[in-house]
Amino acid sequence: MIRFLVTTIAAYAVYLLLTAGSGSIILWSESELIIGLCLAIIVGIASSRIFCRTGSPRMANPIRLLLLAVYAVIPLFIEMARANIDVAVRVITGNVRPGIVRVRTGMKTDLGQLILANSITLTPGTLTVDIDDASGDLFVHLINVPDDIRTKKSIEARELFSFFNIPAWIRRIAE
Amino acid sequence: MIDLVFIAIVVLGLLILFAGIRLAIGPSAPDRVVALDTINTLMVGAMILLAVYLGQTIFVDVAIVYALLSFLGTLAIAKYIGGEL
Amino acid sequence: MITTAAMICIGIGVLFNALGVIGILRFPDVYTRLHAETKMTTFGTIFLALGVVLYAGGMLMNTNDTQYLTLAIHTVIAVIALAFTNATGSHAIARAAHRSGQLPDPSVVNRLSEVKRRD
Amino acid sequence: MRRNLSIIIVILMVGMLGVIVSGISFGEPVDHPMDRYFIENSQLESGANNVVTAVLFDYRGFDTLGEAAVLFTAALGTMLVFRRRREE
Amino acid sequence: MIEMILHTILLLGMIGAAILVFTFKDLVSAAIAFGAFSFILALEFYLLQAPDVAIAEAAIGAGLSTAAFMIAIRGTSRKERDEA
Amino acid sequence: MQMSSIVRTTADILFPFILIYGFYIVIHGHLTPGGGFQGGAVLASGVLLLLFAYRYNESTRIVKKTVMKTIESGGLLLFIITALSAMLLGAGFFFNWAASGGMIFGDLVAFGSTAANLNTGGLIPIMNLAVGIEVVGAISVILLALLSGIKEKI
Amino acid sequence: MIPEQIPYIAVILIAGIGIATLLLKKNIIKMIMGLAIIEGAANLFLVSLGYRIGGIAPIFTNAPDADMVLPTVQAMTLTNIVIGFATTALLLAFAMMIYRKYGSVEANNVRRLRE
Repeated sequence: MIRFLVTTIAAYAVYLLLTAGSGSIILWSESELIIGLCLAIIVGIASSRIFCRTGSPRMANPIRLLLLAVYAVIPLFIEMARANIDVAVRVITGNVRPGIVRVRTGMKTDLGQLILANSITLTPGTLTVDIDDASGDLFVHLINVPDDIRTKKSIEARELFSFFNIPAWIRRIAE
Repeated sequence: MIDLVFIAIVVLGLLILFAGIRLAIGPSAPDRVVALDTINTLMVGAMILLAVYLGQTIFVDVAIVYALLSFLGTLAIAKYIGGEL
Repeated sequence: MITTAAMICIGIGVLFNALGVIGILRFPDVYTRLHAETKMTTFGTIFLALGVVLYAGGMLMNTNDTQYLTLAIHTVIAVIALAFTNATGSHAIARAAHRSGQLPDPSVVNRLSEVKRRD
Repeated sequence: MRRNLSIIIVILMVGMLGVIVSGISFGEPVDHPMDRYFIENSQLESGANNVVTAVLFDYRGFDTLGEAAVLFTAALGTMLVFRRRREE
Repeated sequence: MIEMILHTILLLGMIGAAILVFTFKDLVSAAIAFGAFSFILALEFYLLQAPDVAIAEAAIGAGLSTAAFMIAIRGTSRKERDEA
Repeated sequence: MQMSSIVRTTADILFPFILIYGFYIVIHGHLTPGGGFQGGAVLASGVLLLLFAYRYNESTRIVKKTVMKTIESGGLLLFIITALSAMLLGAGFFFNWAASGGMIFGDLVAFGSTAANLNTGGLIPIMNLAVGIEVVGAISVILLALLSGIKEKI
Repeated sequence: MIPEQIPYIAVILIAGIGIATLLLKKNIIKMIMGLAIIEGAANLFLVSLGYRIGGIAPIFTNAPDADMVLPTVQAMTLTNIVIGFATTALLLAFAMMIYRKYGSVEANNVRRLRE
């Protein structure tokens, strides 16, 4: 039941975002509100088992969603800008020393691993290649491997980022 | 303003052609998928700008369809190349 | 004023897109090309969308027409979907390339090949 | 021999297409009264802002019905090709 | 009239992608080139003021057709044999 | 023999949003670019995303071929019934009797450039919905049949 | 300097490439790809027949003030795309069946086996 409610509310929110500005009840017209609710209920019936596979309503907490939005705008964007300038310099000069290293994450949920992997892919000169299903370790392709990392067996996820402690943010959001 | 937007769109079109060079010469299949992904991303940007240039705001819906569904082709090809289909 | 800011954003976006395309033409192997593709074109498209959102905001303040609100919201949704699917798609390509036996060509360390292949 | 024949056929077909197409000018369509009627009356008669949808589902509904039948038949045919044999 | 520049660029890209479909011996590469062909065709439809057709081409031609080709190649063989 | 857990989680999260966007395209077919065919194709892409992200045995437990065939037949039946409903009122096949009638989807439209009003169009939104359901069923059946051709020995 | 009729020239060239793929290649999957290319060329030809320079899309929602392009060809093209996908999938199913029967999708081998 709680899974159905969460899925329906998420779908309804997206529908309202798509049709904003259509009428006079705040921003929406009457028929949009009614038909959107019907469609959201259909989507909730069809996909509630898939959207909330684990069954815990942890991500429905509005504070976590707000934190996710803040995380996407400030730390992720700044790290992205730094990584882009770094890669831009490498595109022009052309010196790369790539390699694949093993990164311990310590994430316990699938969602946390997803956000961390996508952040790693989008940010500092790194790219998630594979994931070890048993231990949850990520294999990360670095575009420039420093000397002190090369000899180590595996490194912590924190060492990949420069300005912010991204894994702590994600642990706060998703766990 | 609008003329400058048109120049940006033309530059994006030329970039699509340049990405096609990698599609043609890429030594292996994964290289070609990378070129296809680049073309998709550039095309979403070109579509958003074209909606402004043509003055019709409802055209942006097409860009959302692109951004969601180009993932599907990439996933299918990646699943085949990885030997998992 | 706001139009100038929008044009500057669009210019930055086109510049980053161009660098990304040069990157996929110049880099030596699949993984480094994926670096250029994923990061730079996604970042460039975010800036293009930022320019369009600024333009739509300016037009919304001038004319008070709700179609520009629709333009801004749909652009933001398109860019969020693009960033999300692009990151996951490039991970899928990299994994497939590694499973098909293509090793990173100039490489100083490779911890993944040392792991015994399961399945 | 056969290959040369194929190439000759390709060249002939491309030439025929070229002859057909060379009389049409791009950007100035033939002004048919049917299209003008659709554009002028679709909003009043069918209440739809999108003229393409009005043509598909109102003025030319039989075409859409045939198209749906073709799609149904294709799905049925694909299912029948890969059906599981009972006797083996 | 200035849009003719954009038309020219996109149509050149389409012809190039079609030639690539013709020349590739590897069927997976040919399917990738066919996906690129469909994508550029959809952008051309968008430019010709037909957004309905552009959505249909993007969803069906580029997404679903590529998937169907990949499944069919998996069900048959990958390499195209050289005709003797 | 399945994609990594990152891809699977992405498919799980993306699936309801693709569905709601497909329904948005279907139901706004008479106002914005879109309609039954395009929206049905988007919905079918969502189903295909699930089929690709999981192993074949798991995904066929979620998406069953008989269910999809039922959905497809129901969509075609709804389309024909909607078209036949005009004949009950004495008009021709496919006559749009509900347009501008004041009932459901029956608001009057002004001529020329207007803002979007969902409550117009008469029978067209219902037909859009019917065709969308039919297209998603048909494409899912086709792709499931193709997938079963490479997974099972006949 | 750019010829006026460049979409039509492109349609001719693309259709020619498609016909050449259909006639010269022996692999059945490649031939189906050629058929799909011809279909794309036909769609492009239909849509560009209805284009009017300076026209706008035939949708009245928030439309600027100008002439409209012709709507009927777009509706027919829409039908054609969906039917094209259905026939392509059916042909691919037949190709997979042929491979299972004969062990090859080359047209030469299949023909020799039949005789």
